[in-house]
Amino acid sequence: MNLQEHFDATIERDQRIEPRDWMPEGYRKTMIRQVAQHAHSEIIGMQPEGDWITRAPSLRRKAILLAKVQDEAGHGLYLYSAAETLGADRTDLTERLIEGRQKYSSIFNYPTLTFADVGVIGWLVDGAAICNQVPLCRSSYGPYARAMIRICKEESFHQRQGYELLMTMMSGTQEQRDMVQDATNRWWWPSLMMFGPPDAESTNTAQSMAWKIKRHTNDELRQRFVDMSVPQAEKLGVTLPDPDLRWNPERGHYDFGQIDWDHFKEVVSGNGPCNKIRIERRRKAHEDGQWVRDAAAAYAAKHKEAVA
Amino acid sequence: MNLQEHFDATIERDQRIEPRDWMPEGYRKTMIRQVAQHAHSEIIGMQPEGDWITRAPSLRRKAILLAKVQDEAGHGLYLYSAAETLGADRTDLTERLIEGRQKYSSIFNYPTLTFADVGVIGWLVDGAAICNQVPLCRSSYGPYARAMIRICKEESFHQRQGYELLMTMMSGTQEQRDMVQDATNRWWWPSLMMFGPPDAESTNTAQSMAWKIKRHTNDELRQRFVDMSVPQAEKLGVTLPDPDLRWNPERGHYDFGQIDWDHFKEVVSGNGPCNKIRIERRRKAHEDGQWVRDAAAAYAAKHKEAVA
Amino acid sequence: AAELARSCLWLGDDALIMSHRLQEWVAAAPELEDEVALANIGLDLLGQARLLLARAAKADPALVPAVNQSDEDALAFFRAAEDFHNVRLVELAGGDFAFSMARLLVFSTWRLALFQRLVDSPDQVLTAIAAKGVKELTYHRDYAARWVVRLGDGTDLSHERMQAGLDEVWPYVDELFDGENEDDKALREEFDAVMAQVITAGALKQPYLRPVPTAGRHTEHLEPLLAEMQSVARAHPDATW
Amino acid sequence: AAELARSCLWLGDDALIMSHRLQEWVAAAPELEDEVALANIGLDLLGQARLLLARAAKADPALVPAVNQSDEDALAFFRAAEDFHNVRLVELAGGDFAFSMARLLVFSTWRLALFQRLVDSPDQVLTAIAAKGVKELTYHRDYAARWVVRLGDGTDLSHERMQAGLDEVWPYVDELFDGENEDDKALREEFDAVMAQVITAGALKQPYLRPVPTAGRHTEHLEPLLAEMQSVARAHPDATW
Repeated sequence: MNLQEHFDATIERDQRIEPRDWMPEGYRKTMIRQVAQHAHSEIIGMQPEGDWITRAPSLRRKAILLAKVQDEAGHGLYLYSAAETLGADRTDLTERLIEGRQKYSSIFNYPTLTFADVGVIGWLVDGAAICNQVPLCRSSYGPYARAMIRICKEESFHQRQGYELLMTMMSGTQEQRDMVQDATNRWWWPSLMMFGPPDAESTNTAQSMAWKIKRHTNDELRQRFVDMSVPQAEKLGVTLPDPDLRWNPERGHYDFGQIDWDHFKEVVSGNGPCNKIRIERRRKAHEDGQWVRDAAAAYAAKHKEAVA
Repeated sequence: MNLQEHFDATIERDQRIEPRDWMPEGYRKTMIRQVAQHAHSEIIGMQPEGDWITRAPSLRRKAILLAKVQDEAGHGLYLYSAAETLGADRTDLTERLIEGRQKYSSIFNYPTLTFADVGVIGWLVDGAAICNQVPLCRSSYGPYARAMIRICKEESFHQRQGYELLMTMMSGTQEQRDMVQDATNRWWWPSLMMFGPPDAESTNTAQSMAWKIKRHTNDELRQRFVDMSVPQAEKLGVTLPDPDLRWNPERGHYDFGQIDWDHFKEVVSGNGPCNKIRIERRRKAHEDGQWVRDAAAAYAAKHKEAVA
Repeated sequence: AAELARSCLWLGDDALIMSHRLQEWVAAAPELEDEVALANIGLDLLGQARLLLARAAKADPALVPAVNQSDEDALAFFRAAEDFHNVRLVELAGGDFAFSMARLLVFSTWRLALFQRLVDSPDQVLTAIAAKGVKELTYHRDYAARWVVRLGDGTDLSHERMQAGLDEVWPYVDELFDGENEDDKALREEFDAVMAQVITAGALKQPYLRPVPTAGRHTEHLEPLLAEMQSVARAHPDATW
Repeated sequence: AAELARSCLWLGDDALIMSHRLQEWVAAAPELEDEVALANIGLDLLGQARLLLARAAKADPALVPAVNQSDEDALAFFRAAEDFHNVRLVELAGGDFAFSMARLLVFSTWRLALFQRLVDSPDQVLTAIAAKGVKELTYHRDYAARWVVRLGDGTDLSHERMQAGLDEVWPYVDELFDGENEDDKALREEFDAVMAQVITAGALKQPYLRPVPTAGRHTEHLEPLLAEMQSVARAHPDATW
């Protein structure tokens, strides 16, 4: 059995590819891109919520939010490590991010305008992320699958916290309820876009499904998310901003309105409300930290010499 | 009559020395230092109050404060121009300031902690400045004397506005009254120090009096300020923080307590509460603006060439 | 009256927030002359904001939050971000001197063209505000234009920064011109003509950047601005100043 | 009880404000490992603040502003700057990573020594807070010390910045040790010994800078910090979150 056959058989048997295993270059490249984009998303995703830590209106919510953003940094760390098992380099990946050569989830290019956004991001954005990510816990690439197991566990915790914040706000003042509804209006459609373009237009899906690094199509996952979210919205007492949203007993699913894919493409291609600000901030942190990382490297080198 | 005699005679007759007149080097140097320090004080003095413009609690007060700080920038401008008539260079003077080689009034090394500080600075700090500056309208150096006439007019306007803010606050809530009293407690003694060390220890006074660039001693001016401020404090309803302050019918003046000159020397020598922050901020503005000034110079040069 | 109130409120909010961003240059400008000029422009706009907010409140008292403050202060200090109606252009935070001059040029060119039309408003108060404003805005525009030209045609570094500043501002231009009728088109043409002239004089390139899509009425920059601006007023809601 | 309340309030305020300054590093730290560590330290201190403020409120309910909020939130979000009792060290704004590590080293070394004594407090709640805090602060101190050493003995640039950071922090050290009795002196000695060790390991110079004189209880940095921290809470005084 040659290397390719061995690889194919491993995939076929639903076993995992590990860092030392031979793998086709296409698989390696695709995995690096997938894992890096996921890592970038965690890191960029710290910004829209992180901005509210210093302004959180209660100490308990401040602690919850700070812990959540810390988890996101932690997720970024595992994921960059998983990418490194494929031969990638963290600094190189960061540079690809800030030079716009690698993407991150477009959802983080929307602004957070009130504290209700923190709750809605937990509910809808983390909810959509979980729908996307649960199947990835069975990704054929071992380190990524294991990272996803841990990440999914923490994400569902974040989702519950977000939803709980919204429940509290909905039982508060009228202003708070208005904030929740407004945030829901702004985040609903972008959340649906998190599952990517419709299957008919998705180019990577077939190969990724064959390699078992993707296990459901975009439209399947999107439908699952809608079906899950509608009863949650009802329980919360907010209206989802889609007049076409209704239960379809024949399909056994909720029908929903047309997604504005032109808008989606605009945001993905760099022209969303906050693309520039997010990347600039990441670039600034990276550049401002250069002298610190240089110092750490210099110290480590000196120390090694001294020991040797 | 030689140059020196001509100069002496001009001074003697209470006439003004003008830029084209011959003057002794000592006079020139002393005047440059005096005018530059005054200019620096106006510019550094923009910071402690300027910080409250964006936080001013009413639009009217915001406008008044912004106009006042603008006036200070304007005063800085006239004064640097007056220094330039003596052969000094504005950029060079700015560099002396940010390198700590020239001083500015130590009063601006104290923090502004509440909006009441804006009022108390107007009342006490501008009040003390006016006591110091009114005699300078008769300075023997013409451009400085003329600048001082304009500046004093504007300063008394500022002083009235500051006092009026305090009157309004004193008729407001208890919290506002507490803020005014607290600010008065913090600014009273530093204001008394604005007149400089006691006459017995003041080194420059004699020569400056002879040259008529100074017309009253530090202690005379300080007494005038105290006599003026006590009834104002009574009218306002605040207590000046000096248990020894009382009317002395024999002297026909208010007696007041011992000034902590050790503290004064600390602040003058760079170790006040805000010395570092003030100079750093000025340095940063100067350095951040370098590329803009360079561009203006380059544009002017090109334009001149094009015309020629 | 509701229509008048709405116009005054929108114009007032633009001036108030733009003035705040200019106030941030205090003790930070490149030259003393610019300290004076920027404070002056900030003061003019603050003055416009006060008159416009007061007019809006008078035309539609329902707009004014129920607090124990004057109309202008109630509107400035006791509204939440979502109740402000300024354009996003004036909210944008940070940015260097080149960005600020590009924004001021765009803002004052647009606003001057608007005010020139408001001079014929049926409301006499608004007419008077506009007439005064036209003079002020002409000066603001000329100040900004002079710097855009000098920076554009100054050093290599300043040219690069000026172009970057212009590019940063440009995606927020379309939002200023949302009308569809003949006069709205004429307004845009006037604006484009002034911009083209300044851009050419500054040896700069006309940006062709697409507008930034809206997502909610504001950017992330407004809430922190208001937190700062309103902090003292809100800490003492019963105080008079 | 008043004495206990006072101690808890002071220690709680220190932790709350220091935590805020660490929160400002979110999405701005030099490495992801530091993002995680700084958030972690910020969380520990926030946790200490919550327990201490609650304890202070219980020991002396008169401290708590009369608003419809929990004790900890009433104290954190509805007090004015002049009612906060934190040391000035934790207020200082801006500053680069070297400054922040110097401050964290000073703060956690001092606080660890304090907490080691509080473990024997007669109040059982405070004892428990202190026991937990000792573990946390030991980690904070070690984290900061490692960076001070690495930056001090790293590159020429990092050495220069680390020394500057230390020099910037030093004038605020004396204020931490205002007691006169034997134990206060022992505390200072402990502190000095730790600092000397780290400073030597980092090839740095012991600063001999004079303390910054006080002028009022706080620096100019606290008011803007609170304006930001309290903005949402104060905009919605009747809300629950």
